[in-house]
Amino acid sequence: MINADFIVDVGISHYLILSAILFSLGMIGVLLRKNAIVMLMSIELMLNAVNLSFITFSKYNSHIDGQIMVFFVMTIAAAEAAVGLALIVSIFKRYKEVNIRFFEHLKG
Amino acid sequence: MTADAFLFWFLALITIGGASLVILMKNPIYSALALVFTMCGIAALFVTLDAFFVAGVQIIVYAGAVMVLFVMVLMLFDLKHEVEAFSKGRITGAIKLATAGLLAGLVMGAIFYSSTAVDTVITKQLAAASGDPSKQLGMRLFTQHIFAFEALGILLLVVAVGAVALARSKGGTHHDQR
Amino acid sequence: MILSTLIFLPVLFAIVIALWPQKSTIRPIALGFSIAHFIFGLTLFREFDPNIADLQLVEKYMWMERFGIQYFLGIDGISFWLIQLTVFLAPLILLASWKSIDKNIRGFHICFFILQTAMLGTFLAFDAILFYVFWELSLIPMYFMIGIWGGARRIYATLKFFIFTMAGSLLMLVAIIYMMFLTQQAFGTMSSSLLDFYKLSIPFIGHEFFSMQTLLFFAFALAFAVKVPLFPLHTWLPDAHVEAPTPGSVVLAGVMLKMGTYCYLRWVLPLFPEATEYWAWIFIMLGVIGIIYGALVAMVQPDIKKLVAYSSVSHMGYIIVGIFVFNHLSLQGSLYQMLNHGISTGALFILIGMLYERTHSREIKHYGGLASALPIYTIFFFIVTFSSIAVPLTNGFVGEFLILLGTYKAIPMAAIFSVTGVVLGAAYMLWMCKRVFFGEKGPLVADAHHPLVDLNAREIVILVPFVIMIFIMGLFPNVFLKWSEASVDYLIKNKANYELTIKGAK
Amino acid sequence: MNFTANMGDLLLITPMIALFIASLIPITIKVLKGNVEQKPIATLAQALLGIVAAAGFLIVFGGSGKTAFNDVLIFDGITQWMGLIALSAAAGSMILMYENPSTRGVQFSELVFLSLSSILGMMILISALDLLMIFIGLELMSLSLYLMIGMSHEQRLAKESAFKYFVLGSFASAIFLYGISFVFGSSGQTNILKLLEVTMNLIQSNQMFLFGMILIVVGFCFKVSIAPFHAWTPDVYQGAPTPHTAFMATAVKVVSFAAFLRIIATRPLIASDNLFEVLQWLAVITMIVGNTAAILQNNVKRMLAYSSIAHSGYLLIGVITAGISDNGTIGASSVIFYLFAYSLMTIGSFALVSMMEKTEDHSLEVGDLAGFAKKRPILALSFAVFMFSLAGLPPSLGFFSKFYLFNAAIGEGLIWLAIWGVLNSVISVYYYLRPVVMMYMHEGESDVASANHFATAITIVVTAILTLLLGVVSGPLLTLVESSLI
Amino acid sequence: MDHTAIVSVLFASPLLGFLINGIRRNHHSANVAGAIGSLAVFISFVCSILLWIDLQGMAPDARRIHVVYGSWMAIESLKIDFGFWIDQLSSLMILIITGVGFLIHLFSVGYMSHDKGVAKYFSYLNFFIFNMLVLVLGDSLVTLFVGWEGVGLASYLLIGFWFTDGEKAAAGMKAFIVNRIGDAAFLIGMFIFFVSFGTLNIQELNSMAPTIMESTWFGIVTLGTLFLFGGATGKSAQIPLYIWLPDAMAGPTPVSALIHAATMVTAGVYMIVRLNPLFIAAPNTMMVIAVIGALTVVLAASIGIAQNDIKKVLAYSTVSQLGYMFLACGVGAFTTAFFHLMTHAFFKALMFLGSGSVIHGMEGEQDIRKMGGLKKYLPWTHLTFMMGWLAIIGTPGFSGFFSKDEILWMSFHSPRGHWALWVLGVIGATMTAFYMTRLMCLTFWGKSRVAKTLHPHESPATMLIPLFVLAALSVVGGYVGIPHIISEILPGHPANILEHWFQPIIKTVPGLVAGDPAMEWGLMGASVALALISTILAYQLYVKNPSAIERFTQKINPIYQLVSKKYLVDELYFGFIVNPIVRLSENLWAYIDVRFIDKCTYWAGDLMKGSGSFVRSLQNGNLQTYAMYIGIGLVVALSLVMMR
Repeated sequence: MINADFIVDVGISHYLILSAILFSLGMIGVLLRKNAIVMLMSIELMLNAVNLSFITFSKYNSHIDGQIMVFFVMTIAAAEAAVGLALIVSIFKRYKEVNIRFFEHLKG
Repeated sequence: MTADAFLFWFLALITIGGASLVILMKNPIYSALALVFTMCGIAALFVTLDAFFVAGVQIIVYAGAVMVLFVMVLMLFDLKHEVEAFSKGRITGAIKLATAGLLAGLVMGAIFYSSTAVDTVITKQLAAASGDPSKQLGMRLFTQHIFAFEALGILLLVVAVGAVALARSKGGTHHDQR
Repeated sequence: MILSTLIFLPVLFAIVIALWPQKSTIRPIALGFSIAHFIFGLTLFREFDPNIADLQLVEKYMWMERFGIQYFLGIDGISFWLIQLTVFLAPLILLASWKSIDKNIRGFHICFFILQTAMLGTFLAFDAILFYVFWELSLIPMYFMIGIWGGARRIYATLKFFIFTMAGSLLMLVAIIYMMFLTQQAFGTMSSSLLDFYKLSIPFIGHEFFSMQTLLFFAFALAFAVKVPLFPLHTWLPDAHVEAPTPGSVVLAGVMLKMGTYCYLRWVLPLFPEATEYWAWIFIMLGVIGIIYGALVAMVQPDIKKLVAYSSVSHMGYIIVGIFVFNHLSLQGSLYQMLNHGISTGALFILIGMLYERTHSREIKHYGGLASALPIYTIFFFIVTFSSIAVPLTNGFVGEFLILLGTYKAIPMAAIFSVTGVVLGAAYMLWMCKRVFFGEKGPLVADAHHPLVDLNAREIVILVPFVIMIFIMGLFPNVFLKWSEASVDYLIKNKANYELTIKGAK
Repeated sequence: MNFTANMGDLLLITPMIALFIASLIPITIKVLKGNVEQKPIATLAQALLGIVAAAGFLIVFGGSGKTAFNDVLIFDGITQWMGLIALSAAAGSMILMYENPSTRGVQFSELVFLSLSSILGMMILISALDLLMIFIGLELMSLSLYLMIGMSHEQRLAKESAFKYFVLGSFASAIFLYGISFVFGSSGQTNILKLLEVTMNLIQSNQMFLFGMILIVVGFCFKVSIAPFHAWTPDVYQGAPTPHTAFMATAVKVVSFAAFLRIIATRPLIASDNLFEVLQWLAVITMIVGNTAAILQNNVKRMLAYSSIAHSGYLLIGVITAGISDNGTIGASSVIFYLFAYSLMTIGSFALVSMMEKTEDHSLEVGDLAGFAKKRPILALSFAVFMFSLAGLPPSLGFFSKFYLFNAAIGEGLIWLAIWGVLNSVISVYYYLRPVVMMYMHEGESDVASANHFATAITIVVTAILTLLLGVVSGPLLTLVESSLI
Repeated sequence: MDHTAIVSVLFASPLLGFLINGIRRNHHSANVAGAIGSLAVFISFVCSILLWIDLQGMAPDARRIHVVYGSWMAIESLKIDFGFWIDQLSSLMILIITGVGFLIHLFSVGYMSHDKGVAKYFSYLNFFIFNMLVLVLGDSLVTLFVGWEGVGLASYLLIGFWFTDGEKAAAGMKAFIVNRIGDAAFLIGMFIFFVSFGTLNIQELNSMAPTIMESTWFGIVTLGTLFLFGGATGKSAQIPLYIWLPDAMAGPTPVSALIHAATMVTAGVYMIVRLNPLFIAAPNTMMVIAVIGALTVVLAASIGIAQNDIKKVLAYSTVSQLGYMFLACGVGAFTTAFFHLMTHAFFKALMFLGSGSVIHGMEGEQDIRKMGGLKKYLPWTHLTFMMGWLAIIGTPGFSGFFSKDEILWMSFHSPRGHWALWVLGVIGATMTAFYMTRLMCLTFWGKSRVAKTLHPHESPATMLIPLFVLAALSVVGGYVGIPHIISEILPGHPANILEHWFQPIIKTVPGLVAGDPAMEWGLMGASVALALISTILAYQLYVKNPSAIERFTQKINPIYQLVSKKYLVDELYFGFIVNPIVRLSENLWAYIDVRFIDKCTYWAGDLMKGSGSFVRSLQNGNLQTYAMYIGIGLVVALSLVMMR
């Protein structure tokens, strides 16, 4: 699989695989990092991976809608980040802590 | 190796490296910085995909605004005492890694299996409409997607008002509001 | 409109009672209502024609057009007496509750009347969904009756009762829906009318369990088996009876158990003739086991009420055997036994309730020598006991005799095993009577501080109708059997493709 | 492609416009009054007025089957009915917000603004015909919700639940978006109508498209809390202020199911047998998870949360039915009806929970209900009606809605799902009866909170009466729903 | 008066007596209650006589009165009427019942005069008479069964009359339950006949009885009659169900006389005689009946030897005598069986009443070891009791002699008989003579062992009159059925009236031929001689030489103990049947109900709760775990869909 052609002929698959890897890395971040802020960053990472995938498809479909999607996604991602950070700030004020290990009062 | 290919591999390296650092760095500030790298890399990748406008927005919105917000908050908290970065549990950790890995694997599998189909899609499509992609984007945005655009505006309004309200709420940053 | 009125009058009563301003007059008002209801029920004797097997006094309106669900009521010989039983017991039950229910009287009467509606509806509904609604509705007031006015372990008992019976009947809902689609296939329009169900011919492959008719058969049969209750699904019954207040026990034993056996006759046998025939042995076997098992276990119960509860298992076993043997004698016997059981077990529960009101104990070992302390009570108790153990010239004998005779006709071994129930029945009842009424005075009876008071006028008024019915039904069974004769005859003769016609609709 | 916003389109979106305007009124007044709250009752009235107006517009203009704004929005039967259900549920929840200790008073205008924005998001979601619009609607609804929960006067659990909801919600959004990207990539479309034309081929031949669809489905499964994507539900429902829980359990669930239905009911998807098989198993697992976990709960809200998960399982049966039937109307109408019934019962139940919360951080345990029937017979009876109805006992609305759902499922041959459904109903009886047992069969001194809860009480009684009586006359209602879907 | 009216009065008067005494039981004096009760039975007696006279006036083949009050049950082919059938057999039977019944009522007036519940007592007795009449007159097996159970019920009530004594109540219960076992068999017998013959009417059954013999064991008639006989063993206290009768002596003594000696216990015999054509058609059944009868004779007689309670002795004697009746039935001598039934009714009622008089005089003492020499105190009782004694031991010329001798002869001579049956019968007769003499000796003769404080006194006239009447009947009652060979040597050759009377309705066993008179005389002589020897032996042992018997019992103590403890049959029954059933029931309850079925439901509940707590443990509050579930769900769903 890994051969010269694979390295030289960069095509849609490469971009998609890259985006998949980024998405998975983001997912790992969400799953494993304890710091709530880093978790938010990981989510941003996942959204970026999605953006990359959109742009790739947009390019190969020659369809501008992909870019429009990305435009929207970015905006919403920014909004999400704002909301998330606002929440984290208010939580930090209450708990003095952003380690999600301490947010386990609701369970069972 | 063509320049395109080289550029791709180089940027791929940066983004994957940056992303890895985001999730590996113990100090959240470093993570944030790594994320900035990743985002810039992705913006560059956008450029390789001829999406110049979006690439610009990516830099401005993400690497600029959003990351600044993150760093601001991090600075605000001034967290020093975080000793462990990762949640405990070997088994769950392994499962989590395996899950993410499997997901990536599945995506790759799907991509490989459907590469022919993707190719047909690509060939089938007409060449991009001539003209400035940014203009084209703008046209599309304000005709086809005008409603979405308006909705997005409302969303931003909501987030703005909401974030303020949250901050002023009980337990928020302004205790005096009680 | 007579049937609708019969069914929904109690709801009206319940509403009136809910809004009645004075708490003190609720009891007499409710009693008056129930007597009025009973008298209204008597009009059926005029309106109902016992000489034809048709469905009578039909009320049929489209309820939900989309699914062909109708508001469809009717009465025939099979349900006739059960209706009468239901309305007959009501005033007696309310009288019996006069002293034993001492909290939340309003709520109790509301529950009671809604229960009446549900039970009557179950007996009269001829539309599957309407039937199911009434069938399940009957659980709720009973649940409250046991749970609010019951004994110490009432919550356990009431939950057990509720979950057992509900678990049984839910598969029936699936089966009903499935049959509605079968009607759609067969007749083009969906319908949940029982008469349309009767017209279906559901494919049956004997040796395959997973054939359509067999599965539908079991889905229905299970629901009713829990209610009856058939061994081994009976364990809710003793608990429910022991914890239920007297009126609850009487309704439960008197009418609610009959819903199960009635529905076998109304829903299972005519709908799934082949499956019934093929699988009847299971039910006959379980019925026989129930007869013997119920009697044996009843024998060793330390609690009088539990003893009577297990005796119900035994008695209901006879009814099941009679139904699944499926010949004329046994079916008539089963119908008769349903009434008998309603009356004699109902009376037993009322009697036990009266005793409990006096001593607050149902432990057999606390008693002894009661006969000399409460002579009138003893006389009534013994008359009812003899009815329960089927001494000739009481009602119990006629039912058991007909069932056993019919059973012997079809399956001699089943009858021979069932007959042991006759012996064991005498054994557990008389042994209990011996320990409670005879011998040395037990601790509760001899208690000088609380001398026992014999029955008062109210209690005698409650019991006399039971005793009268016991003897009337024992001496003149023909009077009763006549009303169900045509329907049973028709059912037997047309068992392969049973269809009911509506009177006057030919 | 060439687009101009014409009057017709604007008429169609009048409900949204009404909501938007209504959402701005209280907050504007607050701003104009110099950051001073007007009387909460006025705020509530303005909000309810907006909702009523939206409902009115929806009745008048919606339901015609017309599309708007170049086919990104559609106003058909699903939109209309689901919209009405969501709006009424939201109105009910807002009445609760008005009187609940953790939401009333300070910042009520902001809360109303956010709620109405959330409802606006819902309106977009149910009428969206474009994956992008679905996403935006979803985000608008969710972001408002996160903020609403975060604003609760209760400081500990509400913040935690808001954060959990936020992180998991964003996580699911990312997955959802990823799915959209694949669908877009393999078909070149995001519009559902246009997707329909190509789906049949793609789903057979193109793994990527199927992949994308699964990711989208998973995104929805998260929103409607299908196991194993349900884990947020109990925590968030418990931690959030009760009115918000009611809001989430009813309105949010209704609109999420509406959008889910729209996606699934694009029949070509059945070309993938496996997808439907997986969905069926998800339904079964969800029912089991919801019901078994609910048995052990002592917190009423948490119990209701698990029960809500279980109901999602039942609803998924209906959604699957709609997906595989030749005309999806039977399944869809049964889902709509079920959602209607479920919303009614749930609003009522949460209203009672809300009434019994003495302070903002008081959480209601089942044991706290002991002896309630003696103190408040009518409220207790209403709650019992809700419980029996949720358990699916006739003659309540809950029974009939379950009947329609199972009827539809059996009609499409999904008998085994129906059997699972009824078996789970048995399990559910156990925990639904526990509060009833407590209220009626235990001695106790429980009572509603002393504060004035008039509006909430009215809500409870009205929903209880409707729950009890609507079932019996629900036949024509269902026919009406069904006829509007064709 | 037409027959319906007479029959109505016949039934109505004991029923009314029952109701009046029952309802007004607290408002009567003892004498009024006794008068009402006795009068009621007397009226019935008069009616019986009237009916009998009416029958006399009819042609011998048409002597039947059928009274139908209406239909009881009529379903499909099952048609049961409230119909009553009076013919030679039943008319005679009701004469015995009402006649002896009346005497016993009369006796009771005196005997029960001191009891509080005397009105209740008389109401029960009347209830019994009513049911007995139903039993006897019923024209179908079901009607017969009504009476059959009714008398059992009355017996239950009367045995447990003094219910404050737990043992007495237990005895009543035992009687009813043991009877119920028989009744269950009876029911099955009925079912068999109904299913094969389509009717339960006795006359129809008799007329349908096959003329050919059924030689198999599993023929319809054989099985049916065997089950009916099973019913009879319960009611008439035969092996294996005789155990209730000795306990039944717990009731008042007149009750023992009426129910447990004269009438109810003979119902089984009556039923077999009634259905004689059916039984004749089943030789195997008859063989079983004969064998069981003969065995019961010996077994009960042997137990009787070692009993010390005056009533127990009489009770075992009753069982033994009933055995004779069944022996007679079994060998096809139905007339003789009925003859013995009648004579037994007289002398056993007499002896029970006599014992009642003794107990009355001894103020409740029943142990014969504490009596002796009562002749002095109770002369009239002694005299009448002696008549009974002479009759039961078969003194020639007394009633018992005729009937018993006929049975023994038939058991030897009949084609269904066997010499072994005769031997058993004779052994029984010998033992009877022994224990009856022993009873006489210990009670009336010899030295007095009465406690010093006790002053035995003779009974009042109301009690003595019945004794006289019954004594007279015991003496002369046998002359209605004088055997042929005896009548030949008697002056005037009196005919066997009974045989003649029954001739139209009682069939004879096919193959019965006239016997050899010499043989008959020889056997008769042998049995009488043996009885005489044992009488003398008993007299010697118990009056002349009491120490010898003590030494003798010492020597064979284990056997003596065994016999005096009734061969431990009760213990065996309890040990091997009753207790195991009770234990089984307890285990069924404990294991099947509580530990299995309930446990299963709990398991189901626990399964639910277990899976619930599993789900709860998954819900650990950590949002990353939740995200992991989403990831896992996603991956699994993807894999399932993609990897097909």
